[in-house]
Amino acid sequence: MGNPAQIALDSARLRAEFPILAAPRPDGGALHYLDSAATSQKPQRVLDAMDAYYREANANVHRGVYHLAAEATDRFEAGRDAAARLVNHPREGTVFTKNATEAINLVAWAWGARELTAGDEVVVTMMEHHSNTVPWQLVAAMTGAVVRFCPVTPEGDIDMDALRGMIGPRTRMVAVVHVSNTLGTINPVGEIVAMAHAEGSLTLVDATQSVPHMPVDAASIGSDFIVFTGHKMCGPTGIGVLAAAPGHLRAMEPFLGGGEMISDVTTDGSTWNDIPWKFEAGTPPIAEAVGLGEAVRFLEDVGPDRIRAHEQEIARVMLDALDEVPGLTLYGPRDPQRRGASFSFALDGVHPHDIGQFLDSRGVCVRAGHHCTKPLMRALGVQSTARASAYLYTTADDVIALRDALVECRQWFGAA
Amino acid sequence: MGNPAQIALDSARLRAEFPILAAPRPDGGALHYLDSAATSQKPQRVLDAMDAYYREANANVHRGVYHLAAEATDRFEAGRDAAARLVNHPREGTVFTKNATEAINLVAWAWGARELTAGDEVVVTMMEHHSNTVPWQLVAAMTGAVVRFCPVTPEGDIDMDALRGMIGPRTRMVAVVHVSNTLGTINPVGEIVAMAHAEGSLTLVDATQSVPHMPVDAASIGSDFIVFTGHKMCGPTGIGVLAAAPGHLRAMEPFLGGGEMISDVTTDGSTWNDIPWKFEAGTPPIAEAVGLGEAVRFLEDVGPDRIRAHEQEIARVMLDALDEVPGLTLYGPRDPQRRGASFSFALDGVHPHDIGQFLDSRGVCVRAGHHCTKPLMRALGVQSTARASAYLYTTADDVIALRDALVECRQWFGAA
Amino acid sequence: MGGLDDLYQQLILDHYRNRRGRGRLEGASASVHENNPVCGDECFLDILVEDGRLADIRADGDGCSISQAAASMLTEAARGRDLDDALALVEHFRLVMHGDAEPEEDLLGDAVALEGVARYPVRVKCALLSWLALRDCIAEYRETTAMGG
Amino acid sequence: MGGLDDLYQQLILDHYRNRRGRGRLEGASASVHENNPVCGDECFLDILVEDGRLADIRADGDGCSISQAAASMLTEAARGRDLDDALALVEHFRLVMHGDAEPEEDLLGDAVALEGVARYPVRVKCALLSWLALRDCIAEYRETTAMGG
Ligand SMILES: Cc1ncc(COP(=O)(O)O)c(C=O)c1O
Ligand SMILES: Cc1ncc(COP(=O)(O)O)c(C=O)c1O
Repeated sequence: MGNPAQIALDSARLRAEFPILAAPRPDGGALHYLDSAATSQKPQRVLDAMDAYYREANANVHRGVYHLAAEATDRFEAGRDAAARLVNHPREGTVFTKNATEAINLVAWAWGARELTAGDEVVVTMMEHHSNTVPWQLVAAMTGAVVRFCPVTPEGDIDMDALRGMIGPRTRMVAVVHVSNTLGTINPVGEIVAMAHAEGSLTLVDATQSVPHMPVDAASIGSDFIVFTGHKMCGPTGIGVLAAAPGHLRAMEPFLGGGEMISDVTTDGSTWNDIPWKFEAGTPPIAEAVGLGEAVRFLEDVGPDRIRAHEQEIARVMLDALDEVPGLTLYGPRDPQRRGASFSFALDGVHPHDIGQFLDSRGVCVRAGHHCTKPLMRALGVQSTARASAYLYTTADDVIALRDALVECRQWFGAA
Repeated sequence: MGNPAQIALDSARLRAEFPILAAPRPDGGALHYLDSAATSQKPQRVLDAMDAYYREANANVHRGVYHLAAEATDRFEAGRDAAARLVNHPREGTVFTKNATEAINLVAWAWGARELTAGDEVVVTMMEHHSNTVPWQLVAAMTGAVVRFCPVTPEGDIDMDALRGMIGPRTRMVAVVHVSNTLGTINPVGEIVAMAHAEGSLTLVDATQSVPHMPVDAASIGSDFIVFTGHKMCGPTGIGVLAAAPGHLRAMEPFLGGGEMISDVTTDGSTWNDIPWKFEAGTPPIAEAVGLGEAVRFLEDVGPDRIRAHEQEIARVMLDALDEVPGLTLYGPRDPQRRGASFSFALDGVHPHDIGQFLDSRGVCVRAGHHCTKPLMRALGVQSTARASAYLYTTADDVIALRDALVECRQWFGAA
Repeated sequence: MGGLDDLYQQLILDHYRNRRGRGRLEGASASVHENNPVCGDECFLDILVEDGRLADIRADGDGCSISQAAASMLTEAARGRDLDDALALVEHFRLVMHGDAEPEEDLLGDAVALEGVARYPVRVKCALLSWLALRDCIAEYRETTAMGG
Repeated sequence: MGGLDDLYQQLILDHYRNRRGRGRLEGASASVHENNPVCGDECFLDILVEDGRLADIRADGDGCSISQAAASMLTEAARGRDLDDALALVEHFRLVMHGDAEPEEDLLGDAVALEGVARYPVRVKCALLSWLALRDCIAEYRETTAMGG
């Protein structure tokens, strides 16, 4: 089962900072939360930061001369500084959205709906989350552009040869996930960005599943656009980030129109505020930015490299444990070096929904479904999978509980 | 000054529920928060509801079979029920957005960008917030439609004759604010909706400044679209509401694409989830919906009609108090029956920024600027105004502190 | 174990392991194909209408134990009923699943065992998939025959 | 009163009430018009360049005491300087306003009294409006003369 002592983080101690994990469950057992790819749990200090904001400094930002408004603005913009710093990106290129999905739609609508024309191609992969597929389909339907899907190998990798063949002079955008939420695959996004740029295409990297789990350096990836989301990185719901090349943001027309994002409004037309605010219409997610800022400081205190090391160790433990379950098929890479913290699998004769339900009765939370990756499901030839996903607070105990419950589950449903 | 005893609410007692108002200020004085039109303060129970969500039930919604996910979904959807109930609207027509601004953009993009054609007209008024102006300008620029601005009378009302003349066969959308955030004017939206419908136009009512302050009945207003925002109604930042006729939502193509809003995704295209989820792409503002639900219950406990009565009483006190300040010019209606809780004014010889700064030193928070209504500012012939705005926790004391500080302010700047 | 036994009654597991009425129907009077967006489960439903009655009904497609057992139980409960009866049956089952009616065993047959599902909102969709498919299938049948007549 | 006296020094109120260098310049070498999106305040700035020096400079437009006083002080501090000097002056003032430099009275003249504004982030924009307009105006001047030459 691997030796928990080798694990790079003291996850048991870290768990104490997460009230939902520290509290005993109604049935007395521990909560084995293995669904962090869907959303992470939140440490107390993140909740405290938001609470303190509302109790001490709540006011609308950017426009008030009174001290409360200045304090609110400071705390809000400090959240932006933190988000930018975490991925090594300039703050003026760091736009707050409501989630990663909106960040991708922002690019699809503000750039794509205006710039794409009939016959232009947007290349995505078969393992994209729906949030990095549907926005491109929507603008393609409006503009006559075409969305092309790069296949995935049986091992769960992007077929790089196929991708090379797909990216050409008609390609205007290559949008690719950094770490697959379903398979756990870590994709060579730096290489893909270089490949796209060589053909004059823009790129978008969906870093939703990488930023929470490992050091991500936007500067070295070099993508035109990178997106991630607050609620999967110990932060609150209601906030996401678009890290874009400032030059693109300056050149692009706005997406959402309204308060905050304007410089002047007349009955004849309007002019825009400086970036990043040009892309933040209306009252922004203020408390959420404060919470995200604290989440970033928490991740920095723990150390993204140590989180990554911990999750590689958990991956080793997980792969061994899943091997011990009869009738289990794992999807995605087997090498802990090449994978993130999501593990999708099938259990012979038991439907994923039934796995999820059974495991829940043992205090183990896993997801069952298509994980918003239906094209990938079809490519794998399944309708759905069960998925266990780990994070910095995941312990070997959680993995053992999962293994034991899976073995029991198969017996319960009397699989042939 | 009016008799505080006549006031319909016990605001002094209610203040105790708002930690930021209950806490003594650093300088020992009370906080006279008169900027609720920008954002409201939050009662402790709203903060507690969100905290409890994160500590007890945090999980991603709609897709998990384990009990935590079911609990999260229940609390989230209960927030929708509450928002729908407050304005008497069906829940399947109640879509969560990130703020009121996004709700308007949703309609502008999902409906307008696809349906408007050259020469079509969108009618707004000169007193609209930028959030109800710029989205229409953006889609007009893309489609060749024209945005027309209905003038405002010197008394601060919509010029209804002019409006009648403007709405005609080319009008596709009439978008109008219910209560002006700058002038406080309560507009006859029911009448305007009927006028627009008679000409075959759709309507959008920006109820951002009415829903927090008075009973608003979506069914009786009859508008195709109504929007409001969480943070101005005792709820959190990061959430807004689009209350739309379900039939329109069914007929419209989606706005943001991604997880949650799909029924099926294939490489050839996608199909959409049922409403309202069809318009909620990605992880929704879960904790925020929980907080908004609690804010609605709070408002229901206080009683929207009593809030309205209280604010009319405060308006009386306010109008008298402002009359006592030498050199003060009030913009907007003088009749408490016909106005909401926002009071914009100029002080002879003192710039609004300086008013705001000076008042802050006396513990009085007011806003100075254009209040995201630049076309209105031009129509009034000013660059900016100072604005004091009240809410259910505003007391006659706050108003007296405002008056006294204004008198002192004029002296300090040595106005001629 | 508690909740689990309650949800997965023996009868359900039995229908799951030995599905009745499975497959497609040659020469069906009407067919629909529906899916559960939450998990991707699919249901193909075929009906054969003779003299205003469901002479035969088949459900196909993969899914979890609840959806498979529900489909199996549906074919047993609905076969032979006239169309309005069948619709009333579906409506009763829908109400039971939403906790808005007490299950009537006479009507539901084995499907009464699904009662416990009502306490698992996410699974309610699984149980309802095939049943609501029958409702849509009857509507489909009526529309096409109305047009044909 | 504390913070307020600190922000609104007597010198500031004096420049506010008696603005120097106000108005527009006939036959200006370059002009710009800028506004503060937060409050709508506007600044029209005109410069007259002779022998590479700011022979004259005028600022017009309405605004708060800080923006008006800053514009007034700017015209005094900048008049007569050569263009690079004037840009260095603006840059120094910008750094002071962002708390990144200690104010040098020799350079700033009366504008040293604006030091306290640095502690009021929203007001920093007011103070900088005319000063940054000068920077843009010099850039504008250089561009048009470069094109002309
Ligand atoms: C009348 C009006 N409409 C729209 C808005 C925009 O609301 P939000 O900033 O929450 O999107 C506001 C507030 O800023 C408003 O006062
Ligand atoms: C890879 C990936 N991309 C995008 C998203 C969308 O994130 P959000 O739901 O926060 O918009 C998710 C998570 O749901 C994801 O896993």
